Amino acid sequence: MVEIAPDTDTAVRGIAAGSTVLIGGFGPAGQPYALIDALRRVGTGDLTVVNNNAGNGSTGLAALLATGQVRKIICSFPRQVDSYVFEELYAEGRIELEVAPQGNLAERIRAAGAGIGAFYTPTGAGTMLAEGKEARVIDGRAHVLEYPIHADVALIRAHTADEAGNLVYRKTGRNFGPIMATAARLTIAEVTRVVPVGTLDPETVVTPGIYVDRVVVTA
Amino acid sequence: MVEIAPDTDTAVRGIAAGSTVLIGGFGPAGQPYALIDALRRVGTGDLTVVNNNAGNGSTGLAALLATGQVRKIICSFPRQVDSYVFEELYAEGRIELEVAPQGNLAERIRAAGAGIGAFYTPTGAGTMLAEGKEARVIDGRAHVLEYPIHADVALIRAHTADEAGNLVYRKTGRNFGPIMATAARLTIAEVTRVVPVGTLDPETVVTPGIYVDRVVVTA
Amino acid sequence: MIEHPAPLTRVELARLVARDIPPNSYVNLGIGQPTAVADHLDPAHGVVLHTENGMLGMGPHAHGDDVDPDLLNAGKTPVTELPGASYFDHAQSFAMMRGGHLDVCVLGAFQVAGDGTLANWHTGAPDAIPAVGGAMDLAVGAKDVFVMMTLFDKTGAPKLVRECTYPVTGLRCVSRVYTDQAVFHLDGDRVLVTETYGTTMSELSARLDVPLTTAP
Amino acid sequence: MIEHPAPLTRVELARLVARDIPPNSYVNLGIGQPTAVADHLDPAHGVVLHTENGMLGMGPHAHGDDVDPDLLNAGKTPVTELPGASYFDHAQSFAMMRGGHLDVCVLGAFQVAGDGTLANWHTGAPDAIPAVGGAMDLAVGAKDVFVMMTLFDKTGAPKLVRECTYPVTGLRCVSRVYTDQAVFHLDGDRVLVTETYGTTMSELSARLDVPLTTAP
Repeated sequence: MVEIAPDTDTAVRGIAAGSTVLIGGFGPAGQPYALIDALRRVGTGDLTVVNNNAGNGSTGLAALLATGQVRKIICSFPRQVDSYVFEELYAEGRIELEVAPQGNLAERIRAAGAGIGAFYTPTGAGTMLAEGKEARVIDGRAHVLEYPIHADVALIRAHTADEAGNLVYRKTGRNFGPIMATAARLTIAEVTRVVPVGTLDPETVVTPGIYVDRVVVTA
Repeated sequence: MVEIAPDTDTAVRGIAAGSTVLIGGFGPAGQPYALIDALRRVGTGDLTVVNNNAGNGSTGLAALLATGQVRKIICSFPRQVDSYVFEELYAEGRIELEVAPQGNLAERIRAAGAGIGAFYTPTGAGTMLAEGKEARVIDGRAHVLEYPIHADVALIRAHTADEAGNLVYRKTGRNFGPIMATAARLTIAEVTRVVPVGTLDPETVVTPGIYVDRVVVTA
Repeated sequence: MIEHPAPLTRVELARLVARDIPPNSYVNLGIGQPTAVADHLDPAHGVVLHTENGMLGMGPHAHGDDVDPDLLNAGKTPVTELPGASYFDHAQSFAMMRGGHLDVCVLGAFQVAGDGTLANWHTGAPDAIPAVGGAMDLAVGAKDVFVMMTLFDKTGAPKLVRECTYPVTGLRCVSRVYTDQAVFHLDGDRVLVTETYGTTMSELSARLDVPLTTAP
Repeated sequence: MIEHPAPLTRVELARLVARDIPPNSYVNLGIGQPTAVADHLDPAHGVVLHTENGMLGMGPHAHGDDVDPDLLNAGKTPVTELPGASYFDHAQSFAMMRGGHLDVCVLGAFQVAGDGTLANWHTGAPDAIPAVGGAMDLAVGAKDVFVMMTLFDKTGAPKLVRECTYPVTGLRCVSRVYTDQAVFHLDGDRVLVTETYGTTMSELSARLDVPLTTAP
C-alpha cells in the first residue's frame, strides 16, 4: 500500500548507505529535485546513482554529487556543457563512471522490473561499450548480452498521484519514471498533487500503484 | 502514414500465403472479428497464427481455423471448453501447435517490436516447455532463452483511432493489441471510430501511429 | 500447530486462504477453485486483485447490465472495475507478474512436491492437448505462491508428494499449501504443518511420503 | 551524378537533407547540426519527428510563453507539441528506435567508413569523458541512417574514410552521407557519389582513401 508522506524528509527515510538509487528525469523534465535535495540533507553515502546524465549546473543531482555521497554513477551522457561538478569529481578520481547507451540503460532498468534475467541487444555491439561483454550473432546481426539494473530505491517525479499510488506524468517529464518505478525495492514519487481514489481514469494510468511505495507532494 | 481503409476486405489486402499473423484478443475482448472474417473470406492459406488461444466456439479465430487456412498456431492456452474446432484439427494432425507460457508469448512479441535479439526468462525453466532450449542460471535462478516472434501481419482491435493512426483501447480489450502492433511489418486495426488528428490526448495514446499501417471502422 | 476436528469444505478452504492474505496486498487468483477466494476477502482489508489479461483493481463478477464484453477476467468471465483500477497491455501485465511485484498468487494443483515444486498445467497424458496459460508465469513470479487443493485425489493418492510425477509448472516456487485436511508451510527444505482438519500429524505422516515437521 | 559549382553552406546542407526525407516518414534528428533540418521540412509533407526522450509529433522550438519545462527535446531545449503527438516512456521510446520503426535518423559524425560504419560519440582521447547518449541506438535502429557533416575536418583530413580510427558507434549502419562537397549513398559494398558541390569526382577520388563510384 502506498504511503502519502507529509514531507520529503519522511519520504526518503530509511535509505541505507551503499544503496543503488535510480533517479528519474531527462534534464529538468521529470527530475525529482525535492527528493534529491532531501537525500542530500539526510547525507546517506556510498551511493550508486543511475540517471541519464551526471548532473547539470549546481542543483538537483549535481548538488548531490558535490557532497561526495555518490560513489558511482551509471548513465548514458555525463559530458554536458554544465556538468562541471561531475567533471571535477571524475578528474580527481573521486567518482566511478559506467557509461551505457541510453536505450540499453532504459532496457536494463525495464528488465529489472520485468523479471528478465538478461537480453541480447544490437545496440553497442562491436563498440568499446561492449568490450568484455558476451556477444552473439542472432539472425546475422551482432548482439551484446546486457543484464538488468536492480535498485534499492527509485526517486521519480510524476504529475498526479491518486491515493492508491497510481501515477500519471506530464509530457516528456515521463521519460524514465515509469520504468524506474518498477525496478526498485522502494519507489518514492514526488508529485504536484494527490487526488482521491477513483479520480484518475483507469485507462490513462501510466504507473499502476503496485509499483509505488511512497508519494509526497512538492511545489 | 496510416491508411483509413473503406472496408475490411480492403484493409486485409495483400496478405501473402505463408504469412505469420498476430491476432489480438483475449477471449472476445479485443478480438478483431471483422478482420479475421475478412481474412477468411480472402482465403489466404498456409498461415501461422499467433493468439493467446486456439479459437472458441465457431466464430472469429475458430472459423478461420475451420477453413484449413492455418498451418500452425502459436498460443498459450489451446484447450478450452469450446475449442472444439481446434481440437478436431489437432486430433486429425491437420494443424501444428506450439504452446508457450502466456508471459513468454507476450514478451517474445514485445521483443520483436523492440529489436531485442533474445532474452532469458525464468518462466518455464526446468519444465517440458523449455526442452531443447538454451538454459542458464543467472543470479542463482534457472532461466531459459527465448527468441522474438516477428510477424508479417498483425490484426488487432482497438477502440478509437485518430487520422494519424494513434490508438486507444477499452478496458481488458487492450491485452495483446499494443505489443502485436509493434511486432509486424503490416499492422491493421479495426476500431469503432476514427477521430480527427488532435482529438486524442497525447498523454493517453497507447499505440502511437508509427506502429499502425491501416485502420478500418467496424460495427 | 492447531488441530481442528473436521476436514474443510471447499467454501471453508476458500475462507481460510482469504484469511491468510495480508491486508493491502496485490493478489492474483488463478482460474478455477482459487477464484472463490475473492468472495471471502474483506473489502476493508484493501486487497487489490490483479488479472493477467491486463488489469489491477478487479471487482466482483458482473451481472445483468454490468456485463461489459471488454471487461473480462483471466477465465474470460465478465467482471467489474473498482475505484483505483488501472489497465495495461499483456507484456506489462506479465512483467508485473514475472518481476515479483505481486504479493500473493493462489493456484490450484495436481501435485506439489515437498521442496515447493508445482505441477498444475498438464496431466502428461499422451493424447492431452498441452495448455499452460499464465500458470508458469504466476508460479515463478509472485512473492508467495499459495496452492489450494484437496490433499488426496479421487483414487486416494496424495497430491503433496516427494517428487512430482506430472509435468512441472515451476521449480521450488510454492510457499504454502492449503488443503481440506491440513495447511503446510514450505521453505524449500522443510514442510511445516501449521493446522490439521479432521486428521492428525501421525495420520498425515503415515499417508504422505514427505517428511513433515511442526513448529517447535 | 549532378555537379554543382560551389560547396554547400550549413543552411544549404540542412535544406538538402530535408529535401531527401520522404514525405510522411518518421524521423529522428540528432542533437547538434541535424536539428537544423527541421527548419527546412515542408509541413505539408507530413514528416513526424521523434525525440528519444519520449515523444512523437514534436513541433518547433518553443519561445516565450510557449516554453514548458516538461516539454523538452533530446538536447534538453524547450519544444512544442503538434496535433497527433503522443508521449511514452524511455523503454518504449528506445524500443521504437531499436525495433526499426523510424524511417530515417540524421546524425552528425566524426568519421564514416566506406562500409557505413559510424564514429560519432567519442574522440578516444585518454582524458575525454565518454558520453554516448542515444547515438548507438539510433545508429542500429533507424531504417535509414543519414549522416550530415563536413567532408574534411579542420586539419583537412577526410571524414569519409577506409576505416574509422575513432571509437565506433555502430557497424555498417550509415546509408547516406551528406557533406558540404558531395552526397554519398552507401550500400555496404560500394560508395556511390550522387552529387558534388564545388568539386569533381577526380578531385574527390584523389583526396579520399575510399573507392568511389557513380551511378551508371
